[in-house]
Amino acid sequence: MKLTFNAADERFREDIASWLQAHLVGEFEHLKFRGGPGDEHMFPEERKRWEQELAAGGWVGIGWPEACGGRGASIEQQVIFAEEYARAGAPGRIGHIGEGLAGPTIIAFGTPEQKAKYLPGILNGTEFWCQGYSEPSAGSDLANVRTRAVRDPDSGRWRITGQKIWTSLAHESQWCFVLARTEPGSVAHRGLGFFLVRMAQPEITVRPIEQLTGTSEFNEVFFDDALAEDLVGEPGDGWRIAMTLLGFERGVSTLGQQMQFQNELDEIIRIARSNGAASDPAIRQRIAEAHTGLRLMRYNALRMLSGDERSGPDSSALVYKLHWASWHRNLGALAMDVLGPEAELLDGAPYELTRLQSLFLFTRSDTIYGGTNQIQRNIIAERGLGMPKEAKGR
Amino acid sequence: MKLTFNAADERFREDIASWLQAHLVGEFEHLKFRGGPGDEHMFPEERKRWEQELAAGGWVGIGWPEACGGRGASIEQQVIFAEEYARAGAPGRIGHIGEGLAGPTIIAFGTPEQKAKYLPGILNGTEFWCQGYSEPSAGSDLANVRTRAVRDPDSGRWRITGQKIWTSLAHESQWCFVLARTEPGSVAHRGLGFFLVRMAQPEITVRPIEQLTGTSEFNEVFFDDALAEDLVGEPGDGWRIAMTLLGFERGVSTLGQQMQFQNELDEIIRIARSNGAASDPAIRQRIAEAHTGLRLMRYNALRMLSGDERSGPDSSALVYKLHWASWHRNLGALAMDVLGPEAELLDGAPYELTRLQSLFLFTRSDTIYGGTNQIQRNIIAERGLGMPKEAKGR
Amino acid sequence: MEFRLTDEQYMVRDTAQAFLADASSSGQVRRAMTAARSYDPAVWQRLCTELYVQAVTIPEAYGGLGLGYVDLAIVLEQMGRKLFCSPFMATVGMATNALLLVASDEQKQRWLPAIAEGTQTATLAWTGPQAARAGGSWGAEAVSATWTATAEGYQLDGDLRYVIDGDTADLLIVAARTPGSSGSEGIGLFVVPASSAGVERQWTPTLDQSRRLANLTLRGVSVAADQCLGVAGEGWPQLQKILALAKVSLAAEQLGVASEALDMAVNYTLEREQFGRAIASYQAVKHKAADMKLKAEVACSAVYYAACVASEVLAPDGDVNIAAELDEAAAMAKGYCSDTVFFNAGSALQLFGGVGFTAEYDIQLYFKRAKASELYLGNGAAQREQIAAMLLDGESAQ
Amino acid sequence: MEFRLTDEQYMVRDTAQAFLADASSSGQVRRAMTAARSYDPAVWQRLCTELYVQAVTIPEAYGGLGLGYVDLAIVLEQMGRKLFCSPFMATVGMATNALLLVASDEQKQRWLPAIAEGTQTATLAWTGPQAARAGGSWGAEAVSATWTATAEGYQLDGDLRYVIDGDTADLLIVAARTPGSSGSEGIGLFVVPASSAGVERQWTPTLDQSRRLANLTLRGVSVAADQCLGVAGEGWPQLQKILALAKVSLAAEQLGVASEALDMAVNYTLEREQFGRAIASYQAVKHKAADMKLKAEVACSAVYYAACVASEVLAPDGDVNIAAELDEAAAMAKGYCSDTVFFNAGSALQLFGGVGFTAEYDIQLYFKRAKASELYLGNGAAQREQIAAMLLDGESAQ
Repeated sequence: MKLTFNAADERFREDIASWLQAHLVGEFEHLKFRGGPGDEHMFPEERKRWEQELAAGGWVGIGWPEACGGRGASIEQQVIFAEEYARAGAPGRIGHIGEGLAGPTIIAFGTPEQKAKYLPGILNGTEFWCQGYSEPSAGSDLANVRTRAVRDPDSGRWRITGQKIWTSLAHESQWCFVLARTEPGSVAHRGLGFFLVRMAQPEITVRPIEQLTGTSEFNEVFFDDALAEDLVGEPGDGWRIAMTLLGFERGVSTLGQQMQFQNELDEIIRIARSNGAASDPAIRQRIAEAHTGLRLMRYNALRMLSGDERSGPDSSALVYKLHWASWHRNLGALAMDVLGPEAELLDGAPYELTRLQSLFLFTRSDTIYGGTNQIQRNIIAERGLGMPKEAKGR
Repeated sequence: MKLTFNAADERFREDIASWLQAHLVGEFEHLKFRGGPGDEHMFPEERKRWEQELAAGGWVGIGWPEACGGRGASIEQQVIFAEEYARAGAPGRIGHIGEGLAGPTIIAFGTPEQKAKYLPGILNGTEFWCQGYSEPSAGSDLANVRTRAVRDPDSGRWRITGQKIWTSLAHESQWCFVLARTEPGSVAHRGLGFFLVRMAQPEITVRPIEQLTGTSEFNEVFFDDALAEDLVGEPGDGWRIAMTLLGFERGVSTLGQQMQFQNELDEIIRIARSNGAASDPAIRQRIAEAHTGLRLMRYNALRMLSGDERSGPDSSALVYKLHWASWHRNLGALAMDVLGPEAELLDGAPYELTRLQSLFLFTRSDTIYGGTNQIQRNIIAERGLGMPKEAKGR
Repeated sequence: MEFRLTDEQYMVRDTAQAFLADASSSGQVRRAMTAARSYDPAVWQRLCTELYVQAVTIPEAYGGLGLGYVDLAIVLEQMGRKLFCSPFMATVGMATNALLLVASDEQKQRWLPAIAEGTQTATLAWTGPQAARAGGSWGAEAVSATWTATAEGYQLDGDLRYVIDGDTADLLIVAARTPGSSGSEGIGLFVVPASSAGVERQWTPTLDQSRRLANLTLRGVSVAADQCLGVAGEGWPQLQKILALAKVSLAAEQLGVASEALDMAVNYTLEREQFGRAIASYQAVKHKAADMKLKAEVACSAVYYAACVASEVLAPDGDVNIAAELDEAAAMAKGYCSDTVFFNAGSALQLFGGVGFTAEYDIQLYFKRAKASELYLGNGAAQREQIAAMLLDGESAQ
Repeated sequence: MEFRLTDEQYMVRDTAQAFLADASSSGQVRRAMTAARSYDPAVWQRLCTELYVQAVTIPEAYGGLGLGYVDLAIVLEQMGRKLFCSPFMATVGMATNALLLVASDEQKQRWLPAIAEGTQTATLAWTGPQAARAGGSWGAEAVSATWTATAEGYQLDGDLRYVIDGDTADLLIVAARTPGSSGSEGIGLFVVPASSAGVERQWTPTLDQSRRLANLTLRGVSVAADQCLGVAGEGWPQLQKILALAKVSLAAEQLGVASEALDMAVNYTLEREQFGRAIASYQAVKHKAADMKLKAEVACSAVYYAACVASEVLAPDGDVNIAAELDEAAAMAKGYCSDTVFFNAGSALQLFGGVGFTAEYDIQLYFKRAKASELYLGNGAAQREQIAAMLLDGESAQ
């Protein structure tokens, strides 16, 4: 075990840090610290140009294999990239679903033709992706997919009908990957297909969902006999591919997320020091707890990325979501409590939230999306501890 | 709603307070504040004499109907009795299982002969009772009774074989009430009988259980074809009678229990003030929380005893056990944390616990016996909120 | 000793419940939230006419119902359940108490009947801009507006913050201090019609849109000598009592919010299916609901005990021993209910899953109200520190 | 950057595990608990001979293995898992660090080889009777024994409390202060053979019988000048480091206790049936176990990060930036692990139900150890207050 990075990695750190310092200026200056959770819908055009700037610098897909146009960067270097990116306050990645989810899935399961067709657009920052997983009646029961795909017997092409929900950036994306039922009458995780769908077609309608924040980062997406551009793998492979994709989410991006968390905590500490809350013993305990939780989240991630499997395969990965989601939710409440009665005051009418109010409200979704805390505990108990599976009603 | 007691009740309070002041002296002086939870096994002979002293004063069974030898005291007066008894530091009642459980059960379900046979011994403080409910394989699954009762076809008398556990005061009691299976092959709550059994017979063996405290308040009781003196109700009525009996436990004795809790909290506060822990902000929060929790426990009990049914029948009663058990367990941990490193130091070798160490260890059983916290939450959700019952494996 | 509602009190509850079911639907709440005054004056007038509960604690001599704080708590609990948008909390739960506690008979005759009739609303304005911090600073040091004696009475100056319905109330109960004084010294209480010259008011938009806050600025506001409640300069003990009573009011409302959040969550989980079962059948959901239920039950005991104490405080012949418990009972009620309301509303939001996060479902409104009322007049930790000081710091403590 | 065990470290773990499975069974622990020394000297000698881990952090120049703190943490974690009764924590987890950090080369040559060979045990004695309170008082002010300079060296006087294995250790590392000094001023560190004239030691029976504490009384104990570690009077920065390292040791052991409590609970719930099902199939049980698992995983990260930092502190050429994190990393590890060990052991006790309450089952031993080690050197709240001071009070904080 050692905590220090080697010389080559430190040089890599200097490279990305100085590149960001040189490029996150001018038209991009005002994007600093923007576009994070709760702010994802802001400045889409400017952030797309930023993606192209990143791509031109060779900073998109650094962890992808060189054969696929990536740099084959080591885990350490990906960690460093994520850290420096967030440290510089570079904006929330509008291309992260393509780079982190769609791309790796196509690399893992796609045909050579599919790779040639989709990967370059991701790597050059011109094509953006959104995801079509959740459905209104499914919730945590991800396999409860009702969206169906029917193959046209003549053309051999698939057409999709159904409804997806909680799709962020749907109106900013050219592409969507969609989980749909290829086998009529099949249930649960059997009989699903993994489709790549072009968003620009009249058979697709995007409807923003107004949230408790008054804003609309998420959407409902309606497919009414929409044409699927491609099927990844075979009909019936959908569940396996989808599960692999979810695994990609537990990647190095968590380190970047943590730098975002650190920015938030820093702001809370700054306010506490200026408004006197820092002398309140209960607040002191909670700030120290938040600080500790965030540091330990980082060490957990480093252990996970280093492949430490001491306490069973995937143990640190299994607890990761529950840990950060609960931590972040508590941070949101802490922010309000540090502000005291000022927590109530908006930036302006009709409902302009301050950054910390937005944090407070948005973090309530962290313990729900991507598997609720309850589902996470089931998974930890069942996969991590070998306890019996929950009985299903169906 | 009003919180004041009327003049007659205040006179009753003076009666019991002055009686206790006059009688809790001499040979009984050293029993003050003894015999509570974790201390139940201490001074049994002296405490039996104290029961007779109480009985002579007319203070046993005050809540029983006058026709059964009680005083028919109102709920208010029972509250007052419990409060004053505890305030005076009068010793833990060695007769409480007879007075509070066996007696009321016999009054409710017994024949005139049974009442004549058993009630006087309870009322005059000469006959003591223990309970035979729990079994080793049953735990929270109280209906999982394996002890069986067989009726001798000639004599018509029942003989009992099986094992009970967690029986306190078994070696101090003349009588035990026992739940046993009268119908061979029956399961769960069907086919049970409620028996009254004389302890002094060679077919009964009492074996103390050594606890984590090093002491042995609880026992295992083995019945090997032991003779039952009486059956209450009919064979098959056992479950209904047992459940009614458990209802008696939620009686006014809770008020006395709370005075005991207050004594414990007072000691903790006294120590905190003398050793400086009272200036530790985290400890201050917890002491205030404990104080609040105890006061609210009292108000809850008063609401329960007053028959407040605003939020559904029995609502305040349903949450009562979970509330006090969790509160008391937290108090035990608080006691240790107020003591700091001194918490480790015993009164003496080999394993002589201080009062607060004993509290700390004993309170861990509060969230287990009489229905674990988990079972309590099931009950609250199912009976109090109408949520679906837990699926059973059998 | 009878710690349950009387038959008359059940009637008060049922009447309030029926009225609110009709007057505070989800749609009505949402319209009020974005209305000019944050409530519908017509609904308020209906309440004042049909229920007359704005007069619940006002003695009959001044045109009121002459009931106790328990009856007020019953009404507030029901209003919390429906997030009823109205000036009731400010007028009845806060400002009226100041008049009942401190005003002379002439002053009561002057101001209470208009409140009892529903023709005037009122609020309490006492904390300044620098004062209210996280934790325990909702005390005397929060008072920063000033009063100075003049020939014909007093002049008031300064900024007042976090004033509930301060932009619409007709009558302001203002706390101020003599210039240069600090802590509990020098505080005076004044009745100031909002129309007085020199009063400026500014609505401050809030996270919880179902209750308005405002900033007030007083610039050389002249008030006559008979607008001073009690003795100017010796007002802290009275203000302290008024704030304790306000905590009881807030706690009662929190109880309603917490109980309704529980009921909403239970109903939703009985309907919502996941993995082929109603999610209410999962033990994790049941146990969360059980914890919410426990808190709601205990909160109920806390609120109604404190309300009984408050009744003794307000009653002319109230039991002095019980009345002396006010500070402690109010801190316990506000502390326990603050924790409970945020726990219950937050847990309910979690049990609603994704839809709880949408603007469409009402549970988010309860969640926002929960946080707002948790923080107002100090959260659970602040109340506990106050209780700890009573228990641990005095010479005479146990 | 490589935050996982090396193959060699896996070997250290497996070897320790195998040894302890054989040498620290339930029966052996229970015998040791009531034995004269609270450990079995024969088992200790076997450990010293077969595993040689008492020498794990001692440089090869002094007869040790020359490994880092990570390896020490691995061993302590395994010892925690089996509640191994031995002088290892006091000797290796605490006292040896003082020699490694502060002793001159001559002093190291004099004392380290005997420890490395297993012929001497040692402990750290630093806190006086009035000092260690609930919360944050395990600091400099806890030092109350005194040193005074004499012609031939120093004289030590005073009472020392809560000394782990203080009744049996051969070598005492004693912290004392100049008479009349206070806080971090005037502190000196001395190596005192327990056999020195004027040393009295008294075993104090404890709730957790698996680790002994003792009171020491020093009455005019003379030590030579070369028994002083570093400069007498300027010892606080060194003692502070020694205490931080001790916290890392305790945290590593707590991780083992917490992990084993979880494993025991999971195994029990898989066997125990209620209502016709293994109780491990109830979601309430599963979720409790999941929370325990989360805490154990995070605690693991906390411990091994702190151990990496500690390695840099002890290494002659350690990275100074990483070494500078010692106080914070140790407070985080001890704080998080203290909360975790009590939560996990308490939860396990609950999951065992009635039998957990009996002396017969081992889980109660883990529960008692959990509380004892939670409080030793300050509980979670005390560590958090220390972290808060770093974050919030300094001028240079963020």
